[in-house]
Amino acid sequence: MIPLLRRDLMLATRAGGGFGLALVFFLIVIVLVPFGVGPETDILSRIAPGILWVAALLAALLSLDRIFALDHEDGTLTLIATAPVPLETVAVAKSLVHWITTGLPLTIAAPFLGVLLQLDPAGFAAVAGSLLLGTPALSVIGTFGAALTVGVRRGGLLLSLLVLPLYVPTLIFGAEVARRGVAELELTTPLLMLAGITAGAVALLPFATAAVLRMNLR
Amino acid sequence: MIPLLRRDLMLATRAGGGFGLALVFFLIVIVLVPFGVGPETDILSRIAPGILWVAALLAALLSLDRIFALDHEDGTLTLIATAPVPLETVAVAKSLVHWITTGLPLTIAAPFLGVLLQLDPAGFAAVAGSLLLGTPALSVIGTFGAALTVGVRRGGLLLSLLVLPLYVPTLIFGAEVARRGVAELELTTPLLMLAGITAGAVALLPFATAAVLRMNLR
Amino acid sequence: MLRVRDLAVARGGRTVLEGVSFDVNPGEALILRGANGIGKTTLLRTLAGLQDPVAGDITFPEDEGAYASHADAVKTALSVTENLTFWADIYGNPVPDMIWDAFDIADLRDRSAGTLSAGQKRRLGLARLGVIGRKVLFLDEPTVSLDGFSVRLFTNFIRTEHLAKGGVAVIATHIDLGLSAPTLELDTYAASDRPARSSSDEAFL
Amino acid sequence: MLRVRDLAVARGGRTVLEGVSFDVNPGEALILRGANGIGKTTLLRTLAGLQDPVAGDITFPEDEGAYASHADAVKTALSVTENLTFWADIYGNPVPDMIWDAFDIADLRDRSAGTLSAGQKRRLGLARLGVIGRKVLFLDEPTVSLDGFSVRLFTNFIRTEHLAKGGVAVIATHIDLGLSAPTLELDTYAASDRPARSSSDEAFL
Amino acid sequence: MPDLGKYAAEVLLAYGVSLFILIGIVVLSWRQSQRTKRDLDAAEAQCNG
Amino acid sequence: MWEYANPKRFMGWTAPVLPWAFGLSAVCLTIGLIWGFFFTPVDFRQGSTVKIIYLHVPSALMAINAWVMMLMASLIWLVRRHHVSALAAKAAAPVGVAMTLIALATGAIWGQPMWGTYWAWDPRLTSFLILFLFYLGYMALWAAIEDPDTAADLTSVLCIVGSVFAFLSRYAVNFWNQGLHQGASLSLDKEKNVADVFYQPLLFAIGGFVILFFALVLLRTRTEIRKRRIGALQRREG
Ligand code: HEM
Ligand SMILES: Nc1ncnc2c1ncn2[C@@H]1O[C@H](COP(=O)(O)OP(=O)(O)OP(=O)(O)O)[C@@H](O)[C@H]1O
Ligand SMILES: Nc1ncnc2c1ncn2[C@@H]1O[C@H](COP(=O)(O)OP(=O)(O)OP(=O)(O)O)[C@@H](O)[C@H]1O
Ligand SMILES: [Mg+2]
Ligand SMILES: [Mg+2]
Repeated sequence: MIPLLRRDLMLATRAGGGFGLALVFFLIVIVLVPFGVGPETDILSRIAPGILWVAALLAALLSLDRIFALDHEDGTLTLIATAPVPLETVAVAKSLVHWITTGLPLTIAAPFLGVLLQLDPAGFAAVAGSLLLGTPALSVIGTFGAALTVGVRRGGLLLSLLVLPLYVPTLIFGAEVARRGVAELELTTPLLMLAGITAGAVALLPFATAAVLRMNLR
Repeated sequence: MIPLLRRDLMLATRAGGGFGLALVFFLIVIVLVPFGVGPETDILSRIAPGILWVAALLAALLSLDRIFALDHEDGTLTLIATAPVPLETVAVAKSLVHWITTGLPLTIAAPFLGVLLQLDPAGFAAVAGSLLLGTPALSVIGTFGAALTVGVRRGGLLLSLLVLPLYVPTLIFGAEVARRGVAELELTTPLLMLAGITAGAVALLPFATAAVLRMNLR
Repeated sequence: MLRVRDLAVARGGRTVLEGVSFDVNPGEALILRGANGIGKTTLLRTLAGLQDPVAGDITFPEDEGAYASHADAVKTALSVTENLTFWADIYGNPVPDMIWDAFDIADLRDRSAGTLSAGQKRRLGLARLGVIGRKVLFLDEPTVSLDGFSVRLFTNFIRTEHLAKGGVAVIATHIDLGLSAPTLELDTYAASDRPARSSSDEAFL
Repeated sequence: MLRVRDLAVARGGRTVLEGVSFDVNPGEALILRGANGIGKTTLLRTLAGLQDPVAGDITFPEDEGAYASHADAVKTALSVTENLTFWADIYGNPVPDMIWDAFDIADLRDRSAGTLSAGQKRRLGLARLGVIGRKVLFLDEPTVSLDGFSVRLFTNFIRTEHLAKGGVAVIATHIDLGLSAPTLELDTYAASDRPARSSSDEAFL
Repeated sequence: MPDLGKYAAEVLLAYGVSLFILIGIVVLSWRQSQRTKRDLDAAEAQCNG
Repeated sequence: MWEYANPKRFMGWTAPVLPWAFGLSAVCLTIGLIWGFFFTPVDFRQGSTVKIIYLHVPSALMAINAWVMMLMASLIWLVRRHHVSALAAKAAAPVGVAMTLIALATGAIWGQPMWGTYWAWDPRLTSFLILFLFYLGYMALWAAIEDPDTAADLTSVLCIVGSVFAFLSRYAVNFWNQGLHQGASLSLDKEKNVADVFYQPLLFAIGGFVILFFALVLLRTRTEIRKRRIGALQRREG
């Protein structure tokens, strides 16, 4: 697991790696939205938590196809599959790297970019907290989707379609937590649901991912 | 030009091609936004034109890197560069295919997806019209950005960063036309500006694209 | 060490080879030959366990197989050393010092793999075999793009570092490697146009 | 037809070959040989006009050059026929009928190029040369992955369809093509450690 | 020290941030310059030696 | 005149100029900022926040001027292929980014007491955000291309095309936010700030920023030339 993690992080931080990609995409969405919907502060601040969540989700979605595709194309994945590393470990390592390169930086950046969207400072903690809790689920679910489409040439489209519905519950509860946090409402229920989704996904999906990888590499 | 167009369209419509990609991504954004910002009709319908434009722009942005990258990787681009076709023609053909596979379907789909965002039916024409007028500029500018980064391994990130600020004027005027159309306000000025940007970009940028390609293939 | 009995392999839903049987003892190699498209790649992938055989048995010590494909599995964004270290780490071995000279990549250690010439990249890809320490190698056209000198380097490596230490190798190639090893002509095993015997198609036949 | 004088070529900012001069007359071929990494690919790319020479002259009839690289430029999503038709259209020629037999791809016409074996794909890549109708060919290891039979097919094509019709070809290869043509050993032209003469570095030296 | 009134924090913060960035870019440029100068000297010594 | 742009000549004449430039800019900045900070009165409406102007306006000016300088250097490179001008453009970008950041940061900090928010989509602020993105893209492109000449070519074209679009953006942003009732209290109040008491130290501060900018660009260009020379030497070594 450690060598895989180290290599993937190395690749991600090299030029052309995925590290900045998610962050830049996040920034792009946040900057573009006011140009689209107009500069009115009240509207912007009202949609801010939702837009932050949607942008984070899109950023995660877009970086999914490089989870396995590059290793598949250059033949590395078949070699890893025949190496003495269980595919479950590979799945966990890949999810973890995806989270470190997308979920984590997005969580850290969200409050700062929230300023651009006139997010109420009272909501900073709720937005960041909900992202911190929710993004691991996005990474794990996304890794599963990436494993499903690994054999498909340029499967980006299919991948997005497959993963989108799987993302909906996380998005709903995550955005709900963020919005309630901003409005300073009671948020125990959505918070628990969000934590539950993340815990369940992290605990179980790597096995499904490994199974699917095995089928695809056969 | 014709063979290039035909081949690229053929590739785009095959499995894994880019044809559905932009449309699906557009759909995804539109579907996710209500989950994020909440289901209140008034808010949704107020941000609908802007979100449609932002989503269209993101969909265009994301399909940019396949404009040249695939041909570059498998060696086709160098062979095309030595073939009896001016690179300006290649630039135009690539832009056109990008528009046919993204701008055009998005324009057609926008009113339908607008329904999901509670877009006022009075604004259908304005939204579709502004997209029809503006998306060619997005394709041409994007092709220029793709040509700039063609030599960069996995330049997706760089490409987005370069193209984003270039997209701003188109987005502002496009979304302005759409919003004014929905609000049934006077929209001549932004409409003219949008048309001007598109006309200027279509007329001039292919030369810059070809020049940049030449520098990159040297 | 490697025992194959009555193997049939399929690609794209079609059985391409059938009735393939052979043994390879420790310290021996086997050269696979056959026209383009006969099924060498398919056979090697099956042997390496990357796809299931249509029929027949393959036996070799567990966790001892390794495969090298047409693709090099070289990460262009990493340096030569980083590429090799990754595989060494995955297999829990150190990178043996002899590898740098064995594949003549000592001068390239710190070069980014993306700047290598075709043959240099191939040498790096092959060097992986010396790092992972597996006994049963399945090699698909390992010498593509290599010049005569590098081919001899490779043959030498296989002979002295692998076979001499009790390993076995099955090598598909179109050229003469200069390795004294038995040759298996696959043309004689080409599956005739009989129905594919893929177990899942059978239900519909 | 092709005249090269005192050519120096660079890759990655470093001059790799210098002082290369040769002539190739119509109907003749020239074989380039040299160790991996000596600069064959770089030289061919320079000849084909894909990069600027550091020094020296290259002359051949305008719009007559064509290059074939390590990469096949085969679109895996298109069928074999579609791949060839594209190049024919780009060059404004029809696809000649002889091409199917010349490269033994008649049976593969309707196959998607993504399902071809390594050698079949290479044959398809080479078939492009018969479609574009260029007189001056620069070929970089054209026979990689090809079996003996296919190599002969290719040599035959070059001899009877290309050279016999007054074309010329410069071919980098590591194997014996069976083509009676002069050979240029590039090892003797390797740039010594003298200053790189890249025009833009000069300002800083 | 002048009386900055109720906006003291903002003014001081603005000056602090700006001076930080200014000094930062100067120091960065200077350090880079020294480093490349050293590297160049080394490279030239290697060339001649 | 062009001969001064030969790398060797450039290294020659900039060496003695450099300490003077840094010294002069330090003097101007010290005078301007100390005068402005300690010895100007407090504005009756903006309070002491008006003192931010001595950082805000000069940095905003230089952020734009740096881009203009890069544009000219790019044109010179494309037309006359003077290596120094390409490298000067490369050297100016990080300085421009620093200036943009100062303008954005001081503006944002100023915005909190004046407008009650750190950020508003005011046209000027928005244009600066876009300018910032242009700088980032420009620098990223330089960093991504390995061959120095190709990088110079591509960034030059980007700078030119980008300038056109930056102009368009400026106009677009003005248009976009115009009819959208940005409260009057939010508009930048010009009349108040051009009073002499504020004006004179401001001039010194601006002068200091201008000279500092040039000093930094010279220093950084020298660094880039040295880097390029190291690369050339290494390639010669093989
Ligand atoms: C992030 C926020 C801000 C940015 C990016 C910004 C940017 C600029 C720019 C580009 C200029 C033009 C310089 C020139 O043309 O001379 C300027 C000038 C100025 N800004 Fe800001 N600004 C920001 C916030 C503010 C705030 C909050 C205030 C105070 C209420 C303010 C007050 C001024 C003043 C007084 C000038 C001088 C106007 C003149 O006389 O030319 N700015 N700013
Ligand atoms: N998806 C597919 N559908 C149909 N046939 C296929 C498919 N994929 C491969 N084939 C065919 O299967 C056969 C075996 O291919 P394989 O790659 O094993 O050949 P090979 O012996 O390795 O050839 P080469 O020497 O060219 O690499 C080939 O004839 C190939 O065309
Ligand atoms: N970006 C780079 N930086 C430094 N050196 C490079 C770079 N790219 C290529 N090289 C080197 O340039 C030399 C020439 O490479 P080239 O690809 O022309 O060799 P080749 O003769 O075609 O070799 P092969 O037979 O392996 O294909 C090689 O030694 C290669 O390592
Ligand atoms: Mg094969
Ligand atoms: Mg080569």
